[in-house]
Amino acid sequence: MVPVNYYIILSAVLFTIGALGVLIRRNPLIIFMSVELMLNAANLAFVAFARANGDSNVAYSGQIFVFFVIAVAAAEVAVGLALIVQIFKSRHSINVDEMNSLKG
Amino acid sequence: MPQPTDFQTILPLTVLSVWACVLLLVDLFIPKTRKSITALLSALGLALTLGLTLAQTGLSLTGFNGMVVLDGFSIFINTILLISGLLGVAVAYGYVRRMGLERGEYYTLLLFSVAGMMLMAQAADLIVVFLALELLSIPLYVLAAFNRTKTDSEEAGLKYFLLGAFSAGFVVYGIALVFGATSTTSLTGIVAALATGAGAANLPLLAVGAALILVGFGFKVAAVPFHMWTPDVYQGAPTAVTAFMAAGAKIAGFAALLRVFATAFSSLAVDLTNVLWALAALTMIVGNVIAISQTNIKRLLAYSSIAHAGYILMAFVPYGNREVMPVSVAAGLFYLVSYAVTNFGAWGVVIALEKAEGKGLEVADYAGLGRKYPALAAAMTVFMLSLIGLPPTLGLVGKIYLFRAVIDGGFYGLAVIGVLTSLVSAYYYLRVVVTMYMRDGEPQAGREFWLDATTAVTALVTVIVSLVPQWLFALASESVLKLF
Amino acid sequence: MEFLLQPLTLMTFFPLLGALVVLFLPSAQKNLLRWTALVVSLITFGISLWAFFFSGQYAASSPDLQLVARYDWITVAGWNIQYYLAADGLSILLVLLTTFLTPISILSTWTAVEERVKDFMLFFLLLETGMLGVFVAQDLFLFYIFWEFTLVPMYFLIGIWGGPRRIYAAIKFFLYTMAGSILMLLAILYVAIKSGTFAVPDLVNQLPALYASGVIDPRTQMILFGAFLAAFAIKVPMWPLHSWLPDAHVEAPTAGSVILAGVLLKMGTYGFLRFNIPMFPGASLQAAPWIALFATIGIIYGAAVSYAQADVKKLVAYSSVSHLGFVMLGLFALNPQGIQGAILQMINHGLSTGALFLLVGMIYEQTHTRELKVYGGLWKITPVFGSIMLVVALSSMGLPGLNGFVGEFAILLGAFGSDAIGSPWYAGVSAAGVIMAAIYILYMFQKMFLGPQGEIVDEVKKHGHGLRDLNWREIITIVPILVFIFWIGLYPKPFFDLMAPSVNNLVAALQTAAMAMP
Amino acid sequence: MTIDLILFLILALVAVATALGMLLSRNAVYSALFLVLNFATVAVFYILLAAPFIAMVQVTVYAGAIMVLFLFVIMLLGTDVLPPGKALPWQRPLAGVLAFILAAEAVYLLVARAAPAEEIFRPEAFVNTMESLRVMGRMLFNEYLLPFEVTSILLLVAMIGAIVLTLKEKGEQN
Amino acid sequence: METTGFFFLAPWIVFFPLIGLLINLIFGKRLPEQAIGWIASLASGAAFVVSLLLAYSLSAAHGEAFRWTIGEWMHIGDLQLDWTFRVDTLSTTMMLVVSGVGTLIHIYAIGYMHEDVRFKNDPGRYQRFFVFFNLFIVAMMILVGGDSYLMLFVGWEGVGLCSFLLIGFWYDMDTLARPSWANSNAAKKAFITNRIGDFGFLIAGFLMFWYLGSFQFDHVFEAAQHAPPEIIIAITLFMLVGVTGKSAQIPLYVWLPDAMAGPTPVSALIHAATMVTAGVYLVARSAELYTLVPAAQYIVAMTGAVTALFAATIAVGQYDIKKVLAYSTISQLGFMVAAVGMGAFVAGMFHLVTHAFFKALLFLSAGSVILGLERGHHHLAHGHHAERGKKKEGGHDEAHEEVFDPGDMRNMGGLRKTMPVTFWLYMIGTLALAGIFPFAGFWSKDEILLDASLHYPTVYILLTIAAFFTAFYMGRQVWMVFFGEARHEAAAHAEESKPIITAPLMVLAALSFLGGALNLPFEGFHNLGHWLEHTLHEVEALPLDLKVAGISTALALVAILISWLIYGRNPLKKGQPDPLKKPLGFIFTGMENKWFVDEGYRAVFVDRYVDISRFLADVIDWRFWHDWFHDKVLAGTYNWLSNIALNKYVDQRGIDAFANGLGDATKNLSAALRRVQNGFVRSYALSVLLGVVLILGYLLFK
Repeated sequence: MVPVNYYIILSAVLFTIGALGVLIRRNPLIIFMSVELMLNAANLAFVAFARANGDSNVAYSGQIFVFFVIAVAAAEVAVGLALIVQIFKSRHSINVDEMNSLKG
Repeated sequence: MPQPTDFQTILPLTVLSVWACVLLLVDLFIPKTRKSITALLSALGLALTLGLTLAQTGLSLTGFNGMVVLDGFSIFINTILLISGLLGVAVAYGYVRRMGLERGEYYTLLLFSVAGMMLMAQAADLIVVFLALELLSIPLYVLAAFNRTKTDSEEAGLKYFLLGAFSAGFVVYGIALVFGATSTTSLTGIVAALATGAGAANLPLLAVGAALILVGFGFKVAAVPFHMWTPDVYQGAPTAVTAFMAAGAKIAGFAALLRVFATAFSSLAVDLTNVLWALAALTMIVGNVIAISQTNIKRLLAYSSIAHAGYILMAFVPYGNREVMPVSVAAGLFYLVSYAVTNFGAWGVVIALEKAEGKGLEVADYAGLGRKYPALAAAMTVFMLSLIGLPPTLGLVGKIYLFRAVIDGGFYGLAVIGVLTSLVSAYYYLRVVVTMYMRDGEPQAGREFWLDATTAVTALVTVIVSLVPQWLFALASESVLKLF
Repeated sequence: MEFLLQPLTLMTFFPLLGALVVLFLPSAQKNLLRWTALVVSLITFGISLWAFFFSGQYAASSPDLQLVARYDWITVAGWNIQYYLAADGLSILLVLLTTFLTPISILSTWTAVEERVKDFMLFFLLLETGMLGVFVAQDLFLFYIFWEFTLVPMYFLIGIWGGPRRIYAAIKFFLYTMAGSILMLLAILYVAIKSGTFAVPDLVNQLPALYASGVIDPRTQMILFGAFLAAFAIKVPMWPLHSWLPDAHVEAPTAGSVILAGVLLKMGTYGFLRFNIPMFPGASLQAAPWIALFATIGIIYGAAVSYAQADVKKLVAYSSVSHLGFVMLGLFALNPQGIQGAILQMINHGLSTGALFLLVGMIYEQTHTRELKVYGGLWKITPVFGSIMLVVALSSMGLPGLNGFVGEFAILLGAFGSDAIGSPWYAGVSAAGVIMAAIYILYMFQKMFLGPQGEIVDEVKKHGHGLRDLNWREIITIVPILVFIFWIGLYPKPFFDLMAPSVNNLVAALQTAAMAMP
Repeated sequence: MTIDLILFLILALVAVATALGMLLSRNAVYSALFLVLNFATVAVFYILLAAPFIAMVQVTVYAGAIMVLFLFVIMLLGTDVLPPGKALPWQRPLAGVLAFILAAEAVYLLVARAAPAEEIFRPEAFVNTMESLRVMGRMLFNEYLLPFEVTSILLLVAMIGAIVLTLKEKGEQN
Repeated sequence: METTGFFFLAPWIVFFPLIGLLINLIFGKRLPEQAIGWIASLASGAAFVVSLLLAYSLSAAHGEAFRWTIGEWMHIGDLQLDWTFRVDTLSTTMMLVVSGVGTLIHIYAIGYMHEDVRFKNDPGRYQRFFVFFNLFIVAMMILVGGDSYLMLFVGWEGVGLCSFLLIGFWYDMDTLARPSWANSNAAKKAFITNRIGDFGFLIAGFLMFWYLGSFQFDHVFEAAQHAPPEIIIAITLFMLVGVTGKSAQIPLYVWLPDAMAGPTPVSALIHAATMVTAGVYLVARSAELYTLVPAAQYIVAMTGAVTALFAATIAVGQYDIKKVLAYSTISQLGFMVAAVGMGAFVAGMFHLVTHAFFKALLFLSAGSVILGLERGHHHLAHGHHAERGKKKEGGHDEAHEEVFDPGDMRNMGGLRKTMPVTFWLYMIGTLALAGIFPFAGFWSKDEILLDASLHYPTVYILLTIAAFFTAFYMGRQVWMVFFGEARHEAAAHAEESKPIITAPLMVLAALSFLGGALNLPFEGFHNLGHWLEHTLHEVEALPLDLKVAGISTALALVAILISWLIYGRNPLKKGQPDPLKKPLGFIFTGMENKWFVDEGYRAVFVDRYVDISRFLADVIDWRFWHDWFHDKVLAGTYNWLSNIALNKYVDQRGIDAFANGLGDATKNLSAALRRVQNGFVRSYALSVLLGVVLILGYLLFK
């Protein structure tokens, strides 16, 4: 019997790693992956919480939420990748550190 | 199965979305040179929706098993949103052509974004809130990057997107925690859970979850320290988009913030009030202070919009206090409206002066405006005064309402910060006026009917409504009272 | 319609109407614009005279607020903001001063302002509306709006038509005044929340109850008093908050200086009279010695500093610091002599200093310099100018028989025996300010008009015909002021009669408050 | 120390390891692959948590579609390795510290402050049966009809966006 | 009250001169000189007639004081002030003196100014002179005619103004008609010094109002009876400050000698006969207050006595004919003040009147002398031409000829022959002043000495010595001016003045001779005493005391003798230093230089005040408060929040102020603040995370 907390803690750790990735990587693709990791961690937490509760409806609603999150993630990916590709086309680099013409 | 009332609840929303989809198809058959037709059609759609929304006045429904609600509040917000949408189209109308971005999708995306905002205002379930958030954001990401020939625009798009996604991650995790604490995501459900004490054990969990959701909203309304995307995006994005974004996203963000916190998390007030306090204070200070150093008008207005987010946040600080709450939130809404109007006007002037190659965006480029285009300069002066909060403008009335609410709630410190920062703000707004009237120069303004109309109307509204603000405030407060 | 016909409404908003007319006149027609503005301001003056003396609706003998125009304006969610105009003995003279000085100032710009005449007149008329509003508004909210509103036109007047450092001066003026008023806003709101009304008379009636019941404890009262003080003290300006004044005065165009010195500064002192003292009597009584102290310092300091100025306008500007020190001293003597003297002194300062700025402006128009050292011996060349200047200067240094003396004497007399101030020393020291006034005024007069001929005379000769004496327009501009200088000096009765009832009322109220205090 | 627990710990270890791998590997391709692994592990957790449908979606949509898309783009742009950048020297340490604090806070929250129901009891009812799928399907089209529709619009919008951003218009060169 | 008599005319003592003033002011430009002069004189003469009528009606009313209100002035609370004229024996006496002597001097001035303006080459100012002159009469009449201390104060300051205007009449030159600030400085000095006195007067007034409840004479005196004495002392002493200012007593006398910069008629009327006696009048008027407090009286008396002696010593060392008279005036005023201080009000007033006669006579004669020399000098000037041109420049051309000072006694000598009339008139004045029997001065001075000898021995001794000096310096002056032979061609060619000038002098001479008859120290001859008794009660009429009279007369004669030995027997040669210089040495240097009091005042007060105000203005107010605190600290704070770019929106000077405000530290801060918004998306994310961490931290560990 694994306590739910363990799952939540795990998800928290994953979430943190994802956040860290956003902060320290310079490749927008990897930053983006890190975001996906964060969402993923959230999903894990959701399912765990859903499971923790006996009521099946609750359980299902949790899972459905996860479903939506994944859909949204997909949508984001579509836009995000398009954006990145476009940028690469125009400046032949996607290093976010080189995108700081707007500042101050 | 869903009932007709369910659809009635989101009738305007549905109409708008459908209209957008249809427009998407229609646009394919509109020749490239005649895109203004698309613009007019989209405006028509918005107008129609606005009509429907107003027609719904007085209704109070919930639909889709409490996923969405229709109440005075949402109607009030939706009205503002739709008007912002219309103004957004108006300012874009000539601009996109001048800048060579005239493409049908522009308007479609704008419509979808408005739809997302409206949904946000009506959402009564965290799932819907999240989806609405994305629905309004994704089009904005795209619109921000809409000027593909300009690297600035792309950069703005990417920054906005990455950070948006990042903050969305927090929102989702926050929702997860809330779900964990209360086993539900519907606002009413949360309240019920708290009432029964079922999830009482997990108040900390709930608090943290709420905080994370707050981060998401804070990001949307550009509250310090989640604001940093704002200046870059506002500067990089096409100005017409910025104008729309600055108004619409803020309104929607605050609407959701209000509904979620006032209804679901009011029991957390003890903890969150202080957080909000700090956010508001920080936002006012940082926004105004950094604005001083700006020489680019778009960045300047960006920081000013951050600062104003701070002022509006002030209204939410006492959200736990049932006596003060209605008035203070009403004040907040009032200020939101006054800000939206002023904001559109100011951006309208900026658009008028912006030239194709992105010139005319430095404050210095405004020199001599007072001589060359007195009307334009006068309008800009009105907006600046309103942003400072001086008579005879909406800004003053709004500020006074706000400060009264804050004092009423007993947050004197915050009030003092507010007034002092608005004193600081006077400095950089005045610089614009100084440049316009007291420096010589040869500014070039592109004039087109819809733009001028926007500027003129907003200026007039700013002045006239400030003399008879009562009805507006009445509307705001009624709409708030509907919340509880 | 009946709303618009109330005397005060009409008077206050008539200049605004004029501004609208000006707005639609062609900016090329400079004289047309000038005449329009002049006529509008004259009609406004007429309206004010009619309202107070001939409409039969104003009884000077009554201490109450009269010519009331009162309508609910914003009443929602516990708000009770009213459109509430009225006048009484405390404000009538200042209103008249405003309507009186505005045409004069406009007349003074006839040749001085040549560029952007339209904007100038526009702002000037707007300014008049703002000022009048400040003096007749009886609702704190309305008052605040007018108060802040006056900032904007003045800011433009300084910033566009001012001297070389105009922008610096304009921004400084703006920020300083706003800094004070914005704190006042908080206090206004607090008071309004606690008492549920913005109407000043109601507040004056209700607040004592709140003080008595401890809803507003003495400390809070003092803080509120302080917040209002911040706004008014900066405007007055009281030492040491005067730093914006020399800049504003030196850079402002003549008409601007006249209105600034003549009316805008009075808005501060009037604020004390209308709000601080009646609304916070307890705090006023406690603060009186301190304010008296600062006023005294201001009197001495201003007088000393202005003596060391090389720039005429600056000299006059600092003299204002000294004069308004007298006004403050009189106000917070909190006895009839002090307060009536103070009110009269407000008028006197408006006339004398206004006239001084007018005259300086007239000579500046010819010489384009304000450096004292280049002047000298002008009395020989411009006898009329010199003589008028002499009279004005004497009135400003308080020579008996001229207006300045009546005010200063009453003030010092009141302050000397004031229970609130509690010590004759303040008045005693301030009386020394009379000596110092003589020193700097005579210094100015000597350096400009006496002594051997200054180099400026030949300087002017070089460019075209030399210095000329005042022309008719200028004389017409200045003579009305002279009339009042003598009138008030010799027969101030009518003026005292106008203010006496209200002042006595106020003093009576203060006494009851003093009773109430532990 | 039960079997489940051991299993959980191992899987958790794998998940964290793969996550870190994604985070630390210099090559974007490796990162992507690590992430795929991570998603897979998480999918296993879903199964353990009696959410077979989600697990399935996770594998197909996430690990499958999305990550493949990522890999495509990486390959397409050939930006698998970025040159080492020297900007923001203080970013990494600062980020590390913050992340650590965040994790610490989370753990503290979950362990010390808020403890959800201790054990997961085993509801025999709906473990990995077709039933659960049916139920969820029904729910999706009743209670969750609106979100579902919204999602569809969302995807539509995303699609439009992608097109708008990338589609080269006639006469536009870059 | 019964309206018999001419009391209703009271206001006209002011209105007549006022009318004259207005006429001259408005139409003066178009009127011929003579007309202007005569209008002014008539105006003043009319005032004199009114004064006579008032005096007549007063005697008819047995000296019953009469008050005539013409209007309300200040009514605030208990403060009730009206424009009320008071006609009583004291005020009428003053009115008569003022308008009488005033009229004579007006007439004299008609001739004098006619020439003066031509020598100074600015005929345009003729009109201005008489306007001011009438204005002075107006003010002086208000002063003596007022029924309350405050109305008195109005006149008090008014005459101060006139003295300012008239001292500075030749405001663009110095006494030698060279372009300079000298005259205007003298005028300013006079006004400011007087203001210092007025300050005392004001304070006295405040005390009076708050402790005695009024300014009206009768009420004040009434209330004073039962008021705490220390208050009365305070009031009287503060009043004394005013007196020292107006009546040129120590320590505020310094303005009077400089006041000689004004035209001679001015010196005669304002700075000898009338205005400077206002202080004496004030004390006499306040008799009832002073008599209540002997201590104060003593101080007043001593002030007067010391001044009398001190000024007399200085007079000995002067060379300018008018300066001598000026110090003599101060000295004589000392006598009067001492008298009224001792409570010998009648004696004081008596001396005031006689002094008005003979001192006016002396000054006017001196003026005639000066004119004489001017004329002489003028002739020479025509000898060597270009003089006119020089005059145009204000007679300023050393290259051509040393500047000629017509007032310097060292340029005179032997005028007895060239200006006989003036000489005789001057002699009469001198004898009167020296107090030689039976001239007016003898009687009045004697009465003062008598009172002093009875009550205040110290005062008596001081005054007697002063009397001795008086005789001496007058003797010295006469010998130097009229005897010996001319020490300058101008003196040799001096011409007698016209009748228009000499005629008034003769009248004054007659008065100086007979003036004593006003109040002879014999039973039944105390006319003035009885007259004034109606107003100042308990007047003691003393009989002649031969001892006192003898001593003083003897001393006077001795003094004149000594002066003859020194100056008369072997007259001064051209360029020869004063014979007293050798024997007296540094003492005489002191006398010559007025005991360096002016220098002392300048060093101690004037310069300090200038320094202080400069310091306050430049250092404190501008550099510290304006530039440093406001521009650098306040504005600078704005700047480290913003950056330098901002400054292009602030004007140039602003930039400096602002930029300097940015120390290096603040510059770095500014930079740091900007670096935060660095455009790196990752650091933006960082700030988001930071926010999250902080909020969570607060929620968890609060």
